[in-house]
Amino acid sequence: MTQPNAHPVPPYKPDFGAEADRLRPIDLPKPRAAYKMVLPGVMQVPADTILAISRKSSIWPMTFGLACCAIEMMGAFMSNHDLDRFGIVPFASPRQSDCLIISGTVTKKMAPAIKLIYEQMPNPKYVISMGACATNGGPYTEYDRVLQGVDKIIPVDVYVPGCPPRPESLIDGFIRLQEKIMEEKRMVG
Amino acid sequence: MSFGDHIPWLWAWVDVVVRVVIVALVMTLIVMYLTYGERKFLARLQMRLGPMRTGPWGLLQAIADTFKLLTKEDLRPAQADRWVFEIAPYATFVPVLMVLVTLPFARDWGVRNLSLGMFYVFAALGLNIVGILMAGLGSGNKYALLGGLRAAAQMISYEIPLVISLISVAMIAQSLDLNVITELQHRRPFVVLQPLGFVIFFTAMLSELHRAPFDIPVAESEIVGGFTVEYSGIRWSMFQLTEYASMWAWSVFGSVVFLGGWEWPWGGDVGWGYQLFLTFLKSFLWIASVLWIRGTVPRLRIDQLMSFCWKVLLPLSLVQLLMNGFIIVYGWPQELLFATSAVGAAGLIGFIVMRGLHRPKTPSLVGTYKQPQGSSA
Amino acid sequence: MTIWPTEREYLAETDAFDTVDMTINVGPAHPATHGVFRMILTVDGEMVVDCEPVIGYLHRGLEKLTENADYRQAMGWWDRTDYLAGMSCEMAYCMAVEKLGGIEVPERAEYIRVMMAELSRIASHLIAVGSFGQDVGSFGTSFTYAWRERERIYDFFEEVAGDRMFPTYLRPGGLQMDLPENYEPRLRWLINSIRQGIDDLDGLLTGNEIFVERCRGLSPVTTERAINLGLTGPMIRATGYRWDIRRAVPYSVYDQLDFEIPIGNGTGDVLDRYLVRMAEMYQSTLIVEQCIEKLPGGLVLNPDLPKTLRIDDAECYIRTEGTKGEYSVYGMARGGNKPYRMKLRSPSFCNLSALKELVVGHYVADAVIILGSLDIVLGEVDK
Amino acid sequence: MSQESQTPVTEERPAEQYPGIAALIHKKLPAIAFTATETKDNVDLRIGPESLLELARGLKDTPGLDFDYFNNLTAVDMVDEGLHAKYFFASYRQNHSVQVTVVTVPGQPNLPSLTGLYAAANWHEREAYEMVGLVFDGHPDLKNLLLDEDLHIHPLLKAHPLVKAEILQGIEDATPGFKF
Repeated sequence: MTQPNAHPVPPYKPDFGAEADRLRPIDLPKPRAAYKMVLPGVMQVPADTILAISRKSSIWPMTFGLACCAIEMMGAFMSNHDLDRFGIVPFASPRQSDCLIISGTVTKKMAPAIKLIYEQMPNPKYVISMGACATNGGPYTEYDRVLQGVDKIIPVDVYVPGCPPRPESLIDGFIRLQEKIMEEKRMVG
Repeated sequence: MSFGDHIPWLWAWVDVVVRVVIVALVMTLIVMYLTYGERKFLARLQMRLGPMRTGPWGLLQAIADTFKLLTKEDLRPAQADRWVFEIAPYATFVPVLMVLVTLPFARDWGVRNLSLGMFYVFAALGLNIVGILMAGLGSGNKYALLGGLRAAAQMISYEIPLVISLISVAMIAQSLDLNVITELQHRRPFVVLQPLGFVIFFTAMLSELHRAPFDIPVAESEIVGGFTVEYSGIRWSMFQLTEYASMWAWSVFGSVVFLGGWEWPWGGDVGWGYQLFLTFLKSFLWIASVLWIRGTVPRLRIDQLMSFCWKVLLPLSLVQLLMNGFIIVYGWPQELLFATSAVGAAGLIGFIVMRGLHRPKTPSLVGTYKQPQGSSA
Repeated sequence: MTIWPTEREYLAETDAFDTVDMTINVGPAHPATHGVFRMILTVDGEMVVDCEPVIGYLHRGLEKLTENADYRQAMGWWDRTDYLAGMSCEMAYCMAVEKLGGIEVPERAEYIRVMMAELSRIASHLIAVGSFGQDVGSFGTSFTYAWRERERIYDFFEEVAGDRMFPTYLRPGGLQMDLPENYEPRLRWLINSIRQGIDDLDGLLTGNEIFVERCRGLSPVTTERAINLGLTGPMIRATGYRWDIRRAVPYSVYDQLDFEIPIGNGTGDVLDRYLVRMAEMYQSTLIVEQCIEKLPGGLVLNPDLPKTLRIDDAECYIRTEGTKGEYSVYGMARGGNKPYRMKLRSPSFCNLSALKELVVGHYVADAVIILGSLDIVLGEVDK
Repeated sequence: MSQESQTPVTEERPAEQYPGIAALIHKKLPAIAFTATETKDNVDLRIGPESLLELARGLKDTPGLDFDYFNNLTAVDMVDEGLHAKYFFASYRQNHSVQVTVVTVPGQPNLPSLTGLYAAANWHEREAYEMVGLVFDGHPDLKNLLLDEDLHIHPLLKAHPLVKAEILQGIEDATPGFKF
């Protein structure tokens, strides 16, 4: 019924539409705390320490699972590796959470949504890029629909290796984030 | 005899201010440790440890949360209209603080004892719907709109059985003054006389707090945060403060009206220390049961919730009111009060338990397996 | 205007009370959508009028990558499709490659594969039931109960195969390594603790009147409509039709095992799907026990496997009963060590395509529960 | 599949040319011409796009066959022979299944849509449309399913290139974005 190559196959011209400008990276606005402007310098240091300790011990991540790493993230919240011990409670709305765990593969269709969520979060905010997919595309590095790493669109604080990383390594990531908060206590308002 | 009359008028003002400050401090302390207590209690329900790392056994967790929320960036969404959005948290919080004025913690330990104490409590707690609606409609977010409307529908419709069940208690005590009601429960708490009233009050109070089975305005899994979805930092913590403060205020009010407050087991003749202990013990037991229910019971759908209120709670509370009227007017013995009310309570709880008893099962576990060709289409 | 209009006539004549339908975006980052799935609900008040599912947020190019990788390399992508039950996907892919290449699998490997697939089925159903309880509103308690058992299954996987979620324990032609010697006491203890976990969940959810009341009568589906929509797995068994690929088209060693196919009470509503999943978990524990007794000795990997697998001109279609439904793999090879085309018929993809019909006409709260009862996994839906 | 060019099938082709289920189908639907071959585990019928709708309706409605289950649709890019669409129908009552390969001419990838017969076919066809470029006439809303709306690429074509694995992060050479 079909004569081979009677009709030449039309050459394949991919057209990517308006995707390039949807994936612009976000530049971080410089936060400025009220008490930094009001209190004299000598009283700012203890205030920084107290606030950093309180910020460190109550990180509220957002319940936002992308792929297989989300299952390990849930595992970290459950009874065997309880993240609640560190005061880490998952919150559903970006307004109330101050840490965004990118747990899974970031595709180019999902990237604008992640940018939007990151912008909606109030300011002293942190990003944990969990798993190889979020860090640099993981096992899917050769497919062009997958964003090779979430740090191409939002600034990332802690990278957790593993595919999927064990709950213990996620907890280690949180501890590393807590140390980072203590180090940065002077800069972040 | 209210306890403010013998002081000249200047001192009365100072006295009130001091009492209000004490009550406010006690409330803040209790609310902070309620957030911590709830997380610990729910963690225990779910076989895990609650916050442990901030302070010994996580005791400083509440303080850490508060400080962190204080220093969050103050976000206000562009499409939210400014003043309604900013005043909403305070509009929900003020009624709760107003209620604390009349609650008697011990014989003379309330801020001011009003002769219309119970009526004042209804009025004040009816106000926080206004704040929730302002939050829902003001924050310009579809989820918040849905949450706000759901909250309004639920809280208004559940207030009626709540008020009627409290009126039936007031009929027995023949007065609306909370102190008088508590003193009358010297020998028997009113829960013995009015078990049905207690059950209706507890259910309606749960929906006033929008917790446990009635938490559709703040439904986590459906409309992300209900009316609190757009709030962040200090404003959101005001909503949390309101929620826990009203939970504590309701539990103290409930224990005063139904469980005898500071009076019931010999509270009258022992000193005020024992009375304070009684009030706090009963309110914390009440809160523990509310948290327990929150941990286990799933959420009702909005139409089930409405039909449960209008078709079950309201008629029962009206029947309760009628029976009280007959018994008190004709002067029948008090035991009859207990009998009729117990029948009502048994009917309501039995109706729910019976439906839960016959567990749905898949029929196929019993049957033997048949090959697909032979199986019915 | 009629003189004494009834309420319906009045509304029909005046458009004073016409309400505009509001569209709600249950967005890609929503706790109820189990991953990155977006539903655009058109809502009239609380009633869902129209629902348009949007998928593709996790499209990672499984088939394109498989076409450019060796037969054995593609294992890593294939068990990340249904990331709640890694081993049952590996089993389907390995069977496809073995069928294409005509590779024999020793009997012992078949039994161990069935054992691992059934344990992954239990683990996946535990998550399905646990997160379903959370969708209905029990604030995480049902989830932690389910997760306690799942952690124990993870521990067993870790002992046997090396990794918790994606052990790549299976190879085309058998297994990577044999079971450890004293695996049996631990496996029997695991089976008992799973049964204890199922009873706890049963008590927590099925015994709960509000849970049963909310799930009864939601989105009932008749068998004919389910077949036409392409629903498989617990969805079609809930409609009361006893259909399971492990029985209808027996593969591996399922024909030598004796187990029961639970079906729902015939209405096909959300409650039946939940009950079928609970019963299936129990059946899987029976299967694993039979596997322990019938486990033959011998090798675990086909000894004469070539270094690089070269298959020329073959086509196959493997139908297996995955955890969510019929997990089938179409394979085509045209020479060389790379498959020409491997297509996954993913059950979540087909069940999800029927979402619009299941959800319209219910409340917003029910739309979330119906989506939860479909038990979709986004890695499988978006391939 | 056998590669020799297909001569138009005539009625009097001997019976053994229809292995297994194909014989039953040919007996029930004599009007439709197809060539049946045996794949690893089920029978494959090769037809042109013009007789697909008729065959599908016949498979679904004739009492003896009742293939009421649309199992799967695989779109394969045979580079020089055009795009092939492989349908899989199964029957719940008779518990048998068949594979139908529709061979499209390289220039026009048009196929009739089966959404009228099977509701399940909707998403399968949309996915085949966006992955390989098969156009299904009569499909209610044929637009991208897994890719963005404004993307007009067909990833599963053999011509679509794979991206070279980029070892360097964007950070070293200070290019925040990335090149397509």
